[in-house]
Amino acid sequence: MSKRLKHRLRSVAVVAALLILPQVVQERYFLHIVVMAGIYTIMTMSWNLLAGYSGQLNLGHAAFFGIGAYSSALLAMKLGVSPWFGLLGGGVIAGFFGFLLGFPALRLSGPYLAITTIGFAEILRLVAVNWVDLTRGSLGLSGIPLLTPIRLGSWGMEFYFERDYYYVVLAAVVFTYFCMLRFTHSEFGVSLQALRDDEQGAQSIGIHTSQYKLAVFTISAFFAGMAGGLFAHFTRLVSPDTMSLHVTFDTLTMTMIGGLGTTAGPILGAVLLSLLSEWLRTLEDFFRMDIRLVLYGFLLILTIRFMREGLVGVVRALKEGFSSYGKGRNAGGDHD
Amino acid sequence: MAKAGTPVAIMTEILKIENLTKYFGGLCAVDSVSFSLDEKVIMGLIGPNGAGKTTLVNMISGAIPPNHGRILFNGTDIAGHKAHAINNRGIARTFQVVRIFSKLTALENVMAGLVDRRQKGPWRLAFASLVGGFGKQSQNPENRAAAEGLLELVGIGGYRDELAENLPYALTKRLEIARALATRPKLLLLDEPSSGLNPAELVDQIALIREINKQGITILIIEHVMKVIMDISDRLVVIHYGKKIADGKPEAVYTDPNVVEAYLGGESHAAR
Amino acid sequence: MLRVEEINVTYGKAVALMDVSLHLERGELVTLLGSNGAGKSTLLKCVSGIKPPIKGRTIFDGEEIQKLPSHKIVQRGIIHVPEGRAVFPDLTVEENLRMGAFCRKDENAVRKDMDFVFALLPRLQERINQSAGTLSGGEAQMLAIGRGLLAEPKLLMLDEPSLGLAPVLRDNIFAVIRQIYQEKDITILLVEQNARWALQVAARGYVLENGRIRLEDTGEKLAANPHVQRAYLGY
Amino acid sequence: MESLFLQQTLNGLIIGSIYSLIAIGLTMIFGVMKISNFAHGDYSMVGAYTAVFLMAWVPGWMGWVGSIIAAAAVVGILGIVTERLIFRPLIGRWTDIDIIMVSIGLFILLENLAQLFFGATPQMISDPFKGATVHIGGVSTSVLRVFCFGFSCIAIGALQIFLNRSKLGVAIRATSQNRFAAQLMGVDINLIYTLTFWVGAALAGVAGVLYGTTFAVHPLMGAMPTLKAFVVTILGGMGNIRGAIFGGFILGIAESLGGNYLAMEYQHAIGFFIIILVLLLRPRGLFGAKEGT
Repeated sequence: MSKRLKHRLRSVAVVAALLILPQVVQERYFLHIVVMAGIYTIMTMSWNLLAGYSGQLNLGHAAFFGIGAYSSALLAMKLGVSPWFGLLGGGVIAGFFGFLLGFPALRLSGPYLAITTIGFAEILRLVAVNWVDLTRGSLGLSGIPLLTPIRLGSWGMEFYFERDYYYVVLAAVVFTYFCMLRFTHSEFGVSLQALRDDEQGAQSIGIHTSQYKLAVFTISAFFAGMAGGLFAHFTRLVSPDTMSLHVTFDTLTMTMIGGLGTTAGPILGAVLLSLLSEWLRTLEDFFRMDIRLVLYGFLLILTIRFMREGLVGVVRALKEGFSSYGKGRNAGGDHD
Repeated sequence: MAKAGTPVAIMTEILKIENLTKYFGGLCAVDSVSFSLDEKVIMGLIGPNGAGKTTLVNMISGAIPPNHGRILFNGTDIAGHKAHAINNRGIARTFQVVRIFSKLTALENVMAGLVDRRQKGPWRLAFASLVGGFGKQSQNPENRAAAEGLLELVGIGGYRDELAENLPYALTKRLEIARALATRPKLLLLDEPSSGLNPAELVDQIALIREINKQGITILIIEHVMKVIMDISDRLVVIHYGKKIADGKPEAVYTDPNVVEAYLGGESHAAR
Repeated sequence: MLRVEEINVTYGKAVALMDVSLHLERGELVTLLGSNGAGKSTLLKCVSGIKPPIKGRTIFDGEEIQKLPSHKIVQRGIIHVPEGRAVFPDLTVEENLRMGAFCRKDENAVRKDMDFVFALLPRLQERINQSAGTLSGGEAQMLAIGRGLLAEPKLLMLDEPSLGLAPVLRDNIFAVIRQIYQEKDITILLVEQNARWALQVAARGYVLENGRIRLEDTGEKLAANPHVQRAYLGY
Repeated sequence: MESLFLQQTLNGLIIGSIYSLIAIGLTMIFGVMKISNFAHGDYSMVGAYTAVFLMAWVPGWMGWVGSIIAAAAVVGILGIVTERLIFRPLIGRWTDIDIIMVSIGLFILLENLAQLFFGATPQMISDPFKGATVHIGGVSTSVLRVFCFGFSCIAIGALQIFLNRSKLGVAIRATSQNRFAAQLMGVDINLIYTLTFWVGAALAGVAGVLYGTTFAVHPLMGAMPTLKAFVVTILGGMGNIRGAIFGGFILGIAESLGGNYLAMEYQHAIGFFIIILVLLLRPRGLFGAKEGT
């Protein structure tokens, strides 16, 4: 019981620290980066559910991000839907596309699935470039409305500054984290991992693997779409680049370096790499070049070569080294 | 699930195979095999390497569809049904080369089998995981206790929190049996449960199979280790080149000239 | 000629071979019996360098070879004809045979051996330009054996040459093996599920069970051994 | 109208020959080592930059031909280095995800290293034939393109001869069909790995010069050839070299005609449309290889 209490206390401490962060650091540029890191965290967590827990190598994740961003923006701009519902709408529409992309996954795996998903994202990106009436082509949509103010009696909140978005994104990250935790630590999650580890074995114990694949594609896409919606209303500019291969590659690099198939890995990866790359940007004058992505590639290779479970695996190994009492797994953010 | 025919005698037929046939390319791996299996019996399926035994089990469990023939399980034809659907009807299996979930713990492997999949699809499970109370769903007390019980039954209770990939080979075979049992089967198909086990482990394995049978589960077992098969089978079916060549009590089958011929070889069939 | 000394081989955690020792003298035909999964194929893979042992030695012509890569072992004349007719399906019959002679330089000697193989297995000559994937099971097995012969083996290891073949074809293969043994200066290690035939043709035999050598004797005595008679029903 | 059709078909053939050249290496590497290398197009990028630098020294057609040879050499070495340092250590423990991820890591690395060293501005390889064109029966094309086509066909033909006639070539094919059996024939498998990467990368390097002469050279140019090569490879069946040759021409012509008659904007997506359709109908590609051995 005391262990549980300790755990709770730690969680409360982390949440409290996150809540007062914008009050302590008020620099807008820094907060901008933190908000973007939060948006990426949702991307990495959702990709991790798909690739890490159910073994479906989706290399078109940026498509869901872009669909969410465009949908949310267009719902607000063309139909005047409140951005708050737009976020949800973006997620739902992305989820629908995720469901569609799930179908090829029923028959394909490995490189075949990887290329099909890339193709899916590329086709959608070209649609976004060419459907000028709707998307304004490669210029992108600009002037996307801000999130509308919330009023509850006398208390109210408006969304002008990074600080305000920080809280929205924080809430979204916590919500996503909570959902992912629940998904992965339930009968649902065990079934997904079963199908990842051995599809035939999973079918032999009655798991309808096709339905699970469709479900997990849909769910994962929903969250990625929501991240896209947040991105749209935060940056107020959505271009076809949101669907480019590089968004997917950033997402997967962060996840892999943090630790694929772990709860804490995607968060760790997204936050650390976002901060790291900003720090590197400040060093750009010193190096006279942008070595950020070079480092990404290098780290990704090193991760797969030397630390299969990413930073989470390293932390876990260190912990076990200290206590020399390992339960075998479940490190990071797992609750017991 | 319709009950088969009318329950005349004490023995009811749980599985009936009729003219089951499977081709791979031009090769006829299983050639019009028929047999039936009564409830609560242990039936051995033997035959030389490459005779088509695993193919037969693969068809019964739905891993591959047959080309011809019927598979009646409790009176329903399940030939060509998908593997998961067949499992939901009450047939579980193990594999010649173990197919455990390597990144899950032993306990989680079994719990994956315990989920009541007849009632709950992925959407329902996903939704339930979100709205359920705090704490881990996968560790709800009832399921957990049942899973622990199954691990105890197969004798690996001490390894419940170990990742399946870290288990010694002999124990992964047992884990697979526990996982199959978790789906509450009426018929259990065991594909070479003793391969790669040493003599001591073999004895334990026989005891385990008997124990499972005592709980009222019908067993169809493919086995190469003769000691095991002669010890535990109530009945033997022998397959050779995809055809059934003998069927009956182990002692009778054992001395059947056809069977001796198939195994020891010598003069070719053509000569006989 | 070949001496295997107390080798252990594992696949991950599963132990496939435990302290296995055996030996073959020059010109002998020795058979290896054992049930499915007893470790026969693993033993051959171990000798041919595909799956090196974690412990123990294999000595060929007086030299330790267990640490050599497979291509070096092939160059010394140990040729392993794998089970399941592992031919190259998209290469022609001729290309398959030429692959057998991959390590050889002397083109004339290869020609001669090619002729020997065609004389032995005329079906292959008929299908010389056909791709191996279109051959029947028996023909593919013939091709695998012929390909092995082209490597100029001193020691030929045959893994289940009759596996999955119909009786007539099986007898055919047996006749071919007998002929090779009689006509070539060759040592053969034969893994065969047809125990009766294998024990007839072999001077000596080993019985491998659960990764250990259980029995070792002359072919005749093994054939008369009650354990062998009993156990190899379940073979 | 008919001449337009011919014109587009010709353009398709020319670009298709370059696609084939890139895809052959990718499919060979997949066949022999089961590696899906997402950095394959970057070999072309490096090849193209080799030409940019060499032709700054030696302009004209001598520089161009020299670049093609130099690209084969430089990129061949790069291929060997990446195989040794990045891919080989993963042998024995790789999963599809590992391989794809590590090659994506290599892709990101090479792309951005190029950006560092060569700058982001696109560069041109100057046309060694100074824009000369040829006309054949109502169809016209640049001399440059004719030479590109010629070089591709020569390279593809040379490779075919190597794979069909030489001992090592046959060994490469044998290894990709059954690695275990090839080892038992005395094939040094590590040598074959190195050789395959060397040849595959060198071909991509040569293709890079041709591709870069036709389009522009910039650090991010590798992504497109990678994707095209994957489309071609899947069309032809992964590991199937002859399939890759046909696949390249099919894709080139389909893009050229489809771009003209259907929708120019979606020209680069045509390949994806095709493979999504193909994969849904035949999960192993048009000339699909049988399940692995």
